[in-house]
Amino acid sequence: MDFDLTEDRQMLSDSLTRYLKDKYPFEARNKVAYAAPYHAPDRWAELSELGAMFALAPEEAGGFGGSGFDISVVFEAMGRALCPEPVLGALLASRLLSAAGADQEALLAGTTKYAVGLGELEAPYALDLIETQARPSGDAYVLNGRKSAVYGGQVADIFLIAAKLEDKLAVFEVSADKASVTGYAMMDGGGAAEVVLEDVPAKLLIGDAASALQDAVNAGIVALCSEAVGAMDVLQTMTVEYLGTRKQFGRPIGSFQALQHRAVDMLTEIEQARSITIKAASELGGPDATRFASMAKNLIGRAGRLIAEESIQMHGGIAMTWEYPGSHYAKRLIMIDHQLGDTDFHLSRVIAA
Amino acid sequence: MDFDLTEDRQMLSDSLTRYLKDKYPFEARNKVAYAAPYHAPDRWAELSELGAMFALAPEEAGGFGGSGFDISVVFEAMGRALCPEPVLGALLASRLLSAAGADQEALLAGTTKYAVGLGELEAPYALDLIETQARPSGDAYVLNGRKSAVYGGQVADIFLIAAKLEDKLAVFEVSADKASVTGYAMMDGGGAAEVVLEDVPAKLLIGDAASALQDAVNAGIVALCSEAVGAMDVLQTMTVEYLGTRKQFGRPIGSFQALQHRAVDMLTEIEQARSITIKAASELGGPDATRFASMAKNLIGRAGRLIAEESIQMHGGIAMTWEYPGSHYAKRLIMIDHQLGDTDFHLSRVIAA
Amino acid sequence: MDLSFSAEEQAFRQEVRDFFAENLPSEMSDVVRSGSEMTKEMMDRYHAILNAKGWLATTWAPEFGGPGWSPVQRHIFEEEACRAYAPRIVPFGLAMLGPVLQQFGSKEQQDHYLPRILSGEDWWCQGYSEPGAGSDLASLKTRAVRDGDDYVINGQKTWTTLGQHANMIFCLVRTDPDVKQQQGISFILVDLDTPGIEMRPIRLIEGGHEVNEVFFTDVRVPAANLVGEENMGWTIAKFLLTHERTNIAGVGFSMQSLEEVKALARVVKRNGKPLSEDPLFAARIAQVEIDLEAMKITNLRMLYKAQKQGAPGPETSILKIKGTVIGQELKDLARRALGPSAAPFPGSLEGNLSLAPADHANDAARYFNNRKTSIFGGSNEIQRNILTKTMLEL
Amino acid sequence: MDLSFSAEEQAFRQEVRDFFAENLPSEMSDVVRSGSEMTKEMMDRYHAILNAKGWLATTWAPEFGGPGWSPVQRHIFEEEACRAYAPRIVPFGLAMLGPVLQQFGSKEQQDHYLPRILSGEDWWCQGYSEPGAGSDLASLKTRAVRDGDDYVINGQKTWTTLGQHANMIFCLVRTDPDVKQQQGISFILVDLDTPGIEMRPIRLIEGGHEVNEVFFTDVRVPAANLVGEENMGWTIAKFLLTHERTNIAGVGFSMQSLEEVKALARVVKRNGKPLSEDPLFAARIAQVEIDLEAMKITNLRMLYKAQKQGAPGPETSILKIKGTVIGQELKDLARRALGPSAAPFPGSLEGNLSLAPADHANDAARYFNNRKTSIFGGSNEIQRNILTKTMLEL
Repeated sequence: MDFDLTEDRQMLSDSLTRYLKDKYPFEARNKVAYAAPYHAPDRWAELSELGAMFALAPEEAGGFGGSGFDISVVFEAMGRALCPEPVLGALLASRLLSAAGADQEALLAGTTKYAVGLGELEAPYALDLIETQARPSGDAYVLNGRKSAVYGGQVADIFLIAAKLEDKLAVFEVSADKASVTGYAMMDGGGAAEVVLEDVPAKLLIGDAASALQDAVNAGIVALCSEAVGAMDVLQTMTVEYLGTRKQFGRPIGSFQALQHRAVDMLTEIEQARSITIKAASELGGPDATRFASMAKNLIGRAGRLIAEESIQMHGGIAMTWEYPGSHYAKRLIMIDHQLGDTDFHLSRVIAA
Repeated sequence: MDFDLTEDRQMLSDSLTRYLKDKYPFEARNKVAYAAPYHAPDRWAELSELGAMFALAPEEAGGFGGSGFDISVVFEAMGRALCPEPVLGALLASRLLSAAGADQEALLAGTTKYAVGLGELEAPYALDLIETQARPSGDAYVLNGRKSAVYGGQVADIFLIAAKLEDKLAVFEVSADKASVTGYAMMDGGGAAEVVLEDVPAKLLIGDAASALQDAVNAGIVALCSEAVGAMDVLQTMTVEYLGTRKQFGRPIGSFQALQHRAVDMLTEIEQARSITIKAASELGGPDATRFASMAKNLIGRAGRLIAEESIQMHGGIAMTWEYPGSHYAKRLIMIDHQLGDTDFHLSRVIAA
Repeated sequence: MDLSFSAEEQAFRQEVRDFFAENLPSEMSDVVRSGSEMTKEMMDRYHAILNAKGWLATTWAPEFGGPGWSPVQRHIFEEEACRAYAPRIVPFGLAMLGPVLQQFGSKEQQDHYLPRILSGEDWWCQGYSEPGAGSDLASLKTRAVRDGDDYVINGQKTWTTLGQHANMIFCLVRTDPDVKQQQGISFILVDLDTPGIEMRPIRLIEGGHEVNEVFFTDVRVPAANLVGEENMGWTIAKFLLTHERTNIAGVGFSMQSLEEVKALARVVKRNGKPLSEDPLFAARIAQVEIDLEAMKITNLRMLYKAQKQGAPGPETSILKIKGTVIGQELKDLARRALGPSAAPFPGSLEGNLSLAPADHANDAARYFNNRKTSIFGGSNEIQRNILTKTMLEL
Repeated sequence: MDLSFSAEEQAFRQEVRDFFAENLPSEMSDVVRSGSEMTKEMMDRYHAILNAKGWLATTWAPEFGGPGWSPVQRHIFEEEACRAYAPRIVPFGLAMLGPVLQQFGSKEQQDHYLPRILSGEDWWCQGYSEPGAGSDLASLKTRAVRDGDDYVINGQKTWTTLGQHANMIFCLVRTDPDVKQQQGISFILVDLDTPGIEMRPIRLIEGGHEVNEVFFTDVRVPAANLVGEENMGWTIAKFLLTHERTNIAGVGFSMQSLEEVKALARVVKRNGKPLSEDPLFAARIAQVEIDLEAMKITNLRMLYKAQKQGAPGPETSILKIKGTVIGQELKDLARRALGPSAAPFPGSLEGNLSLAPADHANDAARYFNNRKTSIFGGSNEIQRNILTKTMLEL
């Protein structure tokens, strides 16, 4: 039993944290996060150089990580900085490319951007309800369907698309210029896209992809949970600092016991969130990965809402403003629940398991 | 719109409250509540004289009340005093006898005790799942089955039993000495019984009783909700008094803001509980009675738990003792959720409606 | 006990319902339904429609142009307005300053300002909060110093809602710094065209511009603009607070939200079925629906009591707390119901694809914006403090 | 990061598991399972079984008879004990006084008392709380006045758990009333047979007898019974508090409760189906199961930290708060699952009909009894105060 990071991971964590702090000061972050293309192309290359993407893939795939804890380190740092770069899309794609045994050097080096099309408007979270259809066409395939909320899709060069091939779920590679891509900024910054596929040529990557897709989602969940934990830590620190400095009625509002006890409850839930994320990370790739990913995402959904709402409430008006960094952390925590399955979806999966 | 009690109801409320305060001081109450027969036969007659039972039935049935608000007045007073007398059984029976147009003078006068067998071990709340069977036998019927948690059953002279007669739900009258009755004290005082029916002779009271039974349950729910509101009021008063007098760290614990705010939240939920009970009472007998009864019972279940648990927590150890009256109010509030459908059962019914 | 409305009240409800059906332009209810921002022009037009009917200043005395309604009638009007998806009346002149002037203003002030509020000539905003004086309003620092026939004002106000549309502002200012905080405050009317005033927008969490900061630098205001006596501002503020409490529970708005969430859950698909058939989501809706049913009665009970007593009591703080919690819960459910379709930042979607069903593209923004309701108008923490003192007497 | 136990630890777990399988009498696990009361005889017998194996005093140093386990081993032992439905060790002598004597006691005290704790000759109970000193323990008033070679004790203790079985009590008493509260307290050992002591039962909310009041009237105790120096009682109390914090999260007990609730939900019928298939109830179970999974890791993380630092830190208050909330939630679910079958007051059912499934007749009583966990050992409010000071530094 060991709850410390390995030296390598600690170094990666430190260098990413330093880099993001330096390159994404709050106002710069907001500028990048809300103006097309909703990320900073220069930063993307630098992140790759720092190893952020290489850490997501195992050695045999050309990376130097790929375990749940590697993913955690990268995304927790991103969460602390509210980094809007589309690393989630890269992670999902990397898992699928690894499963396919395909080359992913361009992905890890940051020279080709990948995004993954999973959810659809009427099946946002459940993989088994995907309706996008693939059919053979000559040597290759064509796809028809619409993929919704494709993270990083607004700047992707290549899409990996989950689609039905006869009665199986398969994964296809689609060149971005062949699809109809509608990008947008997300509520909490960063970009995504709707991807409409109408007789789009595609290359088969994985023919029977149900378990590879589930693994990618599980990895994505570990990433989002870790990001949430990073964001929670920062928001909690901000809130406690504010409680200690903001004065009303002649005393710091942090001297009021009702607020103190609520701040402690936030702290408690953050520790629980951290714990379940560690657990999900440790199980990633194993036989119980899906179950613990669902547990983690459910707990993160609940804790994220608590921390976001309580931090706004305890700050008062200031946290309702765009100018205050805390409001953006709160937004991120709420909106993470809209990605890769929400509180209720994952609770249902825990029940069904 | 008028939220005041009529003069008559106010008088009944006052006289019942005075009487119960006088005759059920706390220690006497506990003695009656936990020693067989779990009620005080003398008090029963006096309660009837005061009009407690007559208030439950309409004029055409020999009473002087019978509306939701009449029931509320009686049971709220009972709740304030934690009165263990089996008035709930009398109420349920009175509704059924009224529906049947049968004579109920002996019930209202307190000379014959009725109890109603509804729920069963495997169908504690849902009327449509009742499995007790009736079959014709000569001029009358015989019943087979087991009725669980028959309130007041430990001292009943006559049982009214809900049973299947072919494909319909019917109500039968059974003499208590014909059934196998196992009485017990309830966790929160007062008595109930398991009633086992093995070829027990019975008289048909209502042949197609589904709606009469639902009406009886709705009336019972109004009664239980009102009782809860009465108990909540007392427990809240006790808690606030304790907060004002108990000292720790050199000051009344009620000066600690964390406790103040929680006491306010209790207050808020009690007002909500009172409101939904008024609503359910006003709808009793009307087309939406079942829906609002379910809403009320759900809210009372949640509020009751909150008030019970918070009052214990804020009192600290003293509320964990048998000797302290507050602990018995807390028990009553929790155990009301086990009668005539709990929080989840009624939520499901609201959803299904 | 009788929960029904009288025949007269029911007839009144029908009259109001008919009025909205006939007179409310559908482009206005469309805007309300979709949660997008009202333009100033639209608000002015809506006010004019009500004013033409004599229903604009619902709390004013008849001699000043109010309809002379009872609290119950006002309640019915609010309910029907919500039912029709009518815009909210901009409250600063109509619901706040109007009653203040009627109670505390001079004849000249009443004659001059009240008609201009009704006609829409003046758009008022509120100068109460300051960066250092939020929950602790009495600690406000904006100074007004008497100089001849003028007051000279210096300081800063914040959270000034819709100030960008306003030409007038009423302010609480400190006129005596040497007495107990509450005793040195005055209530004064200021023309926003006066030199030395600068208004800056505050952008809110969800991106909208709804509130502002107002800076005062040597702003000269005629002493005649003082309302009531010098240093009686706190009395006026408390009076206004009581007035603000009508409709504090926001029951009508929550009923709107509930219907919207239910409709949304019927069209959104989850796990191959409408979300309304998902047992967990259905339970969430039912739970808040029950709380709202109770809140309707709690609201009426307190309305009834206020009508009997002449003024709402401290227990209306219960309405503020529970009313905002219910309203926020409903906005939360709408946001949740959308799943990933809640993601787009409003206005950023290139092209004409939509993710959310009609009228729901702003649901995430509305959720975030709505967090304000438990903060402003006396935060829920302040309400709990009030209830601790008044109802619990601790 | 590595969440797995080492091969040695896994082997140890198997050894413990085998031990319980072979040595724990089934009548003991039956009593634990059903939540009925343990007799003194049974507790003594259970202690003897562990003592024979050398596993009774898990926190004691080897020289005094402890097994020399690491915190992780102790954790594994606790988990396995719960898994086997073994009784809880009575902690007052073994987990509380033992370590105190080892740290602060004289050689004579160690030699005399420690073996008697292991052998069961002495059954200790605790004299800490007083009617006026609960959360504010330092305000205790029981006086001990030096008189020759004795102390003379007057006062009252309360919440003395299982005092009815004890022959010895350790007490915090006030030896100097003139200094700051915390500084005038001493820790003293008292034979309950000493004249002037009266023990009275306190009946608990659910009807059980588990705690007592102890009255001291001119009770003469040899000065040799003082532990440590006079007036160093508060230091000892704080030391003991830290020791009490091992296993404070109660994870093993909650895992027991979770399994019990799940099993119960499978046999109870609701709406024609097992309750486990009711979506709302299933959601309630899953929710707390998830919290418990997280709590397991939180517990291990703090255990790991304590092992590295040598002592648990203030963040263990998190374990107390969340651990009790989870445990209480599980007891609540068991109670709910029974519906009306939870109604009978234990022991009152005439005849031999049972309403609840086997082992669940006491579930309502257990729910009520369990409310104590968030009150005793420093209420959850006190834990929040501690965390405010230590972790939030507010």
